[in-house]
Amino acid sequence: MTRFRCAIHIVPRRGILDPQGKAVADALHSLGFGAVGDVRVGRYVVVDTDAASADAARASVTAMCEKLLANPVTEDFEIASVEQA
Amino acid sequence: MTRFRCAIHIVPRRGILDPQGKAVADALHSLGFGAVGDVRVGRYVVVDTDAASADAARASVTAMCEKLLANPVTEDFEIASVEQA
Amino acid sequence: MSTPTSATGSTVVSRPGDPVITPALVAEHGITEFEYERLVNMLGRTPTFTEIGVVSALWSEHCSYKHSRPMLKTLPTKAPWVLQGPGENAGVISVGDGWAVAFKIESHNHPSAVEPYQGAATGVGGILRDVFTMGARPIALLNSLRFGPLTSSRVRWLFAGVVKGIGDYGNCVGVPTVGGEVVFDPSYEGNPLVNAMCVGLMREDELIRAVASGVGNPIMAVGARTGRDGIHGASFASEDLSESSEAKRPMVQVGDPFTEKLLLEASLELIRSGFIVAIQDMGAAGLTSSSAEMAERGDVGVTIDVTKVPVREQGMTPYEILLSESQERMLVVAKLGHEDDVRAILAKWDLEAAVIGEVIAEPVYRVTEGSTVVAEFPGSRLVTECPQYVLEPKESETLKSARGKDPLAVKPLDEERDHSWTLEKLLSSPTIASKRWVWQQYDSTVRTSTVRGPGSDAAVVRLRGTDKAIALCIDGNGRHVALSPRNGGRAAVCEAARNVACSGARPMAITNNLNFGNPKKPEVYFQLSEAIAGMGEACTVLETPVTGGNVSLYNENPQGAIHPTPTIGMVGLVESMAHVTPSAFQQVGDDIVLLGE
Amino acid sequence: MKAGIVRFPGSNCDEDAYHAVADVLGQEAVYLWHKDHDLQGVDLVILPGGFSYGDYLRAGAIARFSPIMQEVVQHAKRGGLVLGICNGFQIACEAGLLPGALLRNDTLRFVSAPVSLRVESIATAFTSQYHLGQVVSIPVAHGDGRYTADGDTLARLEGEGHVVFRYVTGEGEATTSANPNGSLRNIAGIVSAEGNVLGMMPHPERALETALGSTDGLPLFRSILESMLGGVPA
Ligand SMILES: Nc1ncnc2c1ncn2[C@@H]1O[C@H](COP(=O)(O)OP(=O)(O)O)[C@@H](O)[C@H]1O
Repeated sequence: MTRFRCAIHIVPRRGILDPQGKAVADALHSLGFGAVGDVRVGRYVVVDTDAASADAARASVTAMCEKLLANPVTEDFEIASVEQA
Repeated sequence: MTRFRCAIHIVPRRGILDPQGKAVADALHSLGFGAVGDVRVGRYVVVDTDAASADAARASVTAMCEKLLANPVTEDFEIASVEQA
Repeated sequence: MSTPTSATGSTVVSRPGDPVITPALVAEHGITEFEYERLVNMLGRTPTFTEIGVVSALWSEHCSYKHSRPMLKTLPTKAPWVLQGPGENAGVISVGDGWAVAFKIESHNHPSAVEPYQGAATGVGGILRDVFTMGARPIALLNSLRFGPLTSSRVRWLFAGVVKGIGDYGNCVGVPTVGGEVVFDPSYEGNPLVNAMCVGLMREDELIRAVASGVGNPIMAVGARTGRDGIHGASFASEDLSESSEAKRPMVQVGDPFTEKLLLEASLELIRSGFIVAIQDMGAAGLTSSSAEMAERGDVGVTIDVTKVPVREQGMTPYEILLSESQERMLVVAKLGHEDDVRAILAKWDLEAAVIGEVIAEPVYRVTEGSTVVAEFPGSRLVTECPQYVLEPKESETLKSARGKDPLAVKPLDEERDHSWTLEKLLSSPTIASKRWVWQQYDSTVRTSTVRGPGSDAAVVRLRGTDKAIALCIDGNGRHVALSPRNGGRAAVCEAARNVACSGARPMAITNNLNFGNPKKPEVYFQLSEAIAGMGEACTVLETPVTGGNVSLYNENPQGAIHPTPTIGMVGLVESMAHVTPSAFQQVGDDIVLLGE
Repeated sequence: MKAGIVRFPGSNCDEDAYHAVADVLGQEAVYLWHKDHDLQGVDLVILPGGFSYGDYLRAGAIARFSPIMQEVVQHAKRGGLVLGICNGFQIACEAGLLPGALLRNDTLRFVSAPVSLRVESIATAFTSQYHLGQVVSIPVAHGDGRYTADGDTLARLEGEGHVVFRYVTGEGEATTSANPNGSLRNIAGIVSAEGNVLGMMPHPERALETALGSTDGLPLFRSILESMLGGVPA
């Protein structure tokens, strides 16, 4: 078994209001970052897990996302990276 | 000017209590993901911004993190990617 | 490695890697030369680094009240209904029929200035623990806040963060925030004040005190694990805020209200189980102060092995473990033989409990790392021998002359002739304007007992199962105290009493938080002694004894000190629900009467 | 009637729900421990408000996996009544007992206030004692109450009369300013397709006694009683 560090992005699904993203964009504008367009705010989850291989770790983390980490009604997830820890 | 999509990871600083990460780790264990070790939960922010170059976009997003996006007392941030949008 | 022999007999070992004790290191710990000498005399040898840490915490202003205790002793503290006065985690009064109310106020000014959200949240967490460690179930929270003018973006950040921190913590634990006050004034710009008050309800016979007893009884650490958070919070709270406090900022404490809620339920269950003899919050200066204070109150010795303390991080030193201010932890003295019963109750609530030491007959306070003694003090002298200072008060000439001025000599503005202009100006001042933006973020109705919540003179919370209720309020007026400390001190108590009385209650007792500047300055010392005297006078006349409180000094920065701000938290008893009186106009056609002079 | 109130770690309106059933309604109430599998033969399951598991990750996300929830889901499948209040509504959605999800309030702030609700359906076991279109005052206290569902789900909820409560002004209009959290179509409460599971963000158990300012929650509990007794609503 090897320990893998898996990084996950969970983002509000397109079309769903993201008040946090909007608030951040507004705040950036008023701080003088006028070139900022859209901002989206999601979750970044880092899971350390033991697995036989990187593929096995990825499969296991995908299952975690489907079961618990992401809400299928409102969120999309993506496994950003799987690296040996 | 080109539009860049910049992805940012913001995580609770090491050593700082991360009650959310702990709750998720406990939940994953009881769901049968026994191989899970540490879990950290942070934020994933995607900022679209206009800039002259990727480097300029990165510099600007770094400034946003320092000024607003990350809490300097409790969080660390990392610019995960800067890509032409 | 040195091996000095202690006055208490053991060989106390300085750990490899510990810094050498130098005058600079001692000073950095906020220990004066005079205090250091006293310490060396007490020990009969040079202290170890670990011991310096312990003393810096216990002899800090925050834990020792070294500049205020002589004055606090003058306050009235007794009445037939007072079951527990100052000196415990919280004061307790009887409200009849076997019911008692525990209450206490606490400040988190310095932490909130650095990290408003977590600073305020952990302040609420601490005051909740002070109340439920008495055996009472928290039933209400209040808070008193002071900020600089909202025109500053930093102030707005502090204000929003503090309010959210208070709300998120109390809301999650499920204790309604029923009242409070917010004042904006330039004197608080660099030093915001965040005072939180908690009120709890219990049966009189469930009262438990934090007094260690029973030689051989195990000492247990309960709740969250210990990390490197907030090391030196207590001494940090006892110095002026400066640029360098940013740099030397202790690793900030993060609150976990979810764990707090579990700890609350587990602690009340433990207290009712009969398996423990004492319980205390590991608050400021964490394990050190909780264990030393419990031992001192019980007049027994304790020994603690830091390697038994459940930690969150690897490689923590005894110094770090002793001084950590990780939140949501308790120290428990269990009855010998009931360790597993204690563990079972904690496990039911998904929490941990570990035996970390024991009550001993030998009158020493001893800390070991495995079998090596790393700190040892002659028992209660560690607490009782903290020096106390009585200084020479002197009123500031500026304030004295300000008081002499005739307010009527100030020329009115032209606009003031238009009363509606004046009224609009007054009503739109943030200090006077509605605080709905604040209290809408606080769950004020959970526990279905809030009869009058935010928006009334005093909050009224019914005591379910009886026809009674309690009225609660928190009041203070820094500008008044600045101009006339004694009168201001009296007035704060009187205002609280009026608010409570108007709600249909008889004022019963107060808790108070003394927020002042640096007491070593004669002008500040003057304000402190006068304000306390004024408070005492009012409490005596109104028969509302002081059952506890908290002192927050050194609220200063290079721009100066805050207004001297005692805040009074008052509890009143409504004998019958029929007495509850609203503070709003009720009906068209009702007469309006002005009472008083 | 026998009601079971589930206690999750972090539940904090469990005692209020118990008080409502036992002391105000005078019915039998029991607590159901999250680690148990025993529903103790209750007729009604109440998923109370609070912050189960700290609401960490997402409100209700972790609680839905509690052992007791398996039994609650079975109970609902058998047609048993389930009332999810606030956090209980969030848990019911996460567990799939109700469609949609509850997201962070659009103001990004917790909101604690009395709100006006319009009763949109009285053809449920929970609302038979109200009048259709009645405007009632019941407190809300939540940070994550923005009801969201996809277009099809919304259309079905509306079309089949499963929207039970809507945030409105005192005059009964479903305006944006009357909406405390940005819920789609001002939705405050919905029932399942079978009508036996009600989820709502406002707290009816906090509106049962005059001393607390409103008794508008009483008809809700009386409706439940009525349906248990098999009576036809008057
Ligand atoms: N920080 C606060 N927390 C809770 N309630 C508050 C807070 N600040 C003000 N309130 C409530 O708002 C109401 C008005 O407060 P305030 O404007 O200070 O007026 P006053 O002290 O003159 O009654 C009071 O009922 C008080 O309980």
